[in-house]
Amino acid sequence: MKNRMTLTFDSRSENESLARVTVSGFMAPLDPTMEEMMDVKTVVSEAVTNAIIHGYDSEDGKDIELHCAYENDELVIVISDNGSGIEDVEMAKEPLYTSKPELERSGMGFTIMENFMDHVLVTSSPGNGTRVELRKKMVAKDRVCH
Amino acid sequence: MKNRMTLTFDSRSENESLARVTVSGFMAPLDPTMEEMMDVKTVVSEAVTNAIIHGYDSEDGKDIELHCAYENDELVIVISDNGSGIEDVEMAKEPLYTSKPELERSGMGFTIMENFMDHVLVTSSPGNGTRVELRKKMVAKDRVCH
Amino acid sequence: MALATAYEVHDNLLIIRLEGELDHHEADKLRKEWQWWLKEKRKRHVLLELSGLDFMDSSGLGVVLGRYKEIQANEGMLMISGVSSEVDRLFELSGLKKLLPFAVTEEEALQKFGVMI
Amino acid sequence: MALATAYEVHDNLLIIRLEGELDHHEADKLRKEWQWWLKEKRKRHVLLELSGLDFMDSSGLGVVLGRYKEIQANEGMLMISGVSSEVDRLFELSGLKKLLPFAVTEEEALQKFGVMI
Ligand SMILES: Nc1ncnc2c1ncn2[C@@H]1O[C@H](COP(=O)(O)OP(=O)(O)O)[C@@H](O)[C@H]1O
Ligand SMILES: Nc1ncnc2c1ncn2[C@@H]1O[C@H](COP(=O)(O)OP(=O)(O)O)[C@@H](O)[C@H]1O
Repeated sequence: MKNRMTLTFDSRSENESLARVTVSGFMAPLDPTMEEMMDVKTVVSEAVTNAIIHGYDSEDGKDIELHCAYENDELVIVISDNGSGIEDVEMAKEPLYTSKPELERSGMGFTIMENFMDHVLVTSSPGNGTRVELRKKMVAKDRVCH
Repeated sequence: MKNRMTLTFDSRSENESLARVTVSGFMAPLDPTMEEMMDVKTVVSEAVTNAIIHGYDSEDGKDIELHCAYENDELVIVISDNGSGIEDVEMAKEPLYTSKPELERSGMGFTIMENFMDHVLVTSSPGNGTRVELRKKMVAKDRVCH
Repeated sequence: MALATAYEVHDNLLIIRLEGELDHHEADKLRKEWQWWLKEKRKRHVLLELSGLDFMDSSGLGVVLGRYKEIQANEGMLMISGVSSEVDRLFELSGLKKLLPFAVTEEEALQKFGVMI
Repeated sequence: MALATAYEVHDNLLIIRLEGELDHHEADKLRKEWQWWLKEKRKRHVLLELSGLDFMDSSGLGVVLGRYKEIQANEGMLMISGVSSEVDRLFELSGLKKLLPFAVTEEEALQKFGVMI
């Protein structure tokens, strides 16, 4: 089992649900559990929302890329933007840290990604955009007990 | 109302439903009628299936692109492949014409596209792949009677 | 959403119920199963019950047309019931509407079969 | 799928029922409506009923936390009911689980409110 796709879309908040729907459709052949499906939808929603709000400062007309691939039971998702980038990735990842409290951001995006996925790799620097790589091994239903 | 997206995916039949799900998610903000939604899903399914079966001769690992955009009430969809291309587009469009009767193709793909959409533009030549552009004006629900 | 298929037999009649989406990806499996029932199980007549079908495209037309020919060749009858308005448009466009008998519900179809076969 | 919101009042208590998906795109509208009910309609206590919610992410946490602070400042109480296991994990992670009272069902929540306010 092997597949890949890339969705490029405009930095509009309508496209947060598009990204979720697309990733659900893409992972359907892996026959994920409800929880796996929700976990993945949630982290994709977090990373895409961050690209819109933080990367592009809520400006539309910019590109966001959602790349997904799986090989056997490992799902890899990469969300990238060409926006402002992050100066201090470690600080950004702190639970409850947000640079936009005025927008009622909870500062929980990265914490959720790290809790819901097996691996999170954030590559970012000011002016060079942000790339978030998320990996998760799907529990094959007929192999739960090995 | 304005939006755009491009989905690039592997030429595998699993991705026929991915393409349908993605286009449904993309057009949702236009608040389409059930019939409009089904029409668009059907034509996307036809064009993507053609790219897989005819363009790439059912070989996987090749790229198919689904581009969608809307501005106000007009939806534009472009499905393209870099596959074998079509020698005689007029003949290909004939109802019931198929070059692969052995695969039980019905030869109705282009006929369905032309019936379900307002405009269909096919650009193709042997060796240069195929590009199918589909346009449809959505009936705004509150403007049905002008 | 994938395609779910259910097969039920009454004497010479095979009832096939489809649920979900019938596209090119799902068409192969359906063709193979359907052919197995026709050939191995020697069922002559078929009722294709589509009220649970949410999506179909021209790949579905191809499977139906292919089986129609096989059933015809074997002097059987293929009837279709439970067609949604969207799927109906496809049967209409393809000309299958004129080739095949249709019934609104499965009950109506079984009644018609009772009279015809 | 979008977010559907329904508001119902009982004296000092505002019941908000959410259905569908609560993300950043939908959060703005919810915040504005909710603030209108708190300020213009002077409702002090709020029950947020989430059994119809199919999806929520950290943007939802932000809206809830923001209103929690406003309600607290006004000496009111915010209770949440009908939380799915997925949404529960988000409340847990964010620490909101310790700040707020939760109820399994709306009935249970209303009973608790009856005792507490
Ligand atoms: N794509 C991005 N581009 C620029 N900055 C980002 C991006 N993603 C995250 N950040 C920074 O990391 C911080 C923490 O992100 P997160 O944990 O998701 O919380 P929140 O989105 O609620 O602020 C953000 O406040 C922002 O400063
Ligand atoms: N993307 C494509 N690449 C190459 N040939 C194509 C493509 N799309 C359509 N064709 C040609 O046009 C013919 C008619 O297409 P269509 O009306 O969809 O019927 P069918 O797919 O059932 O054959 C096909 O049989 C094929 O020869």
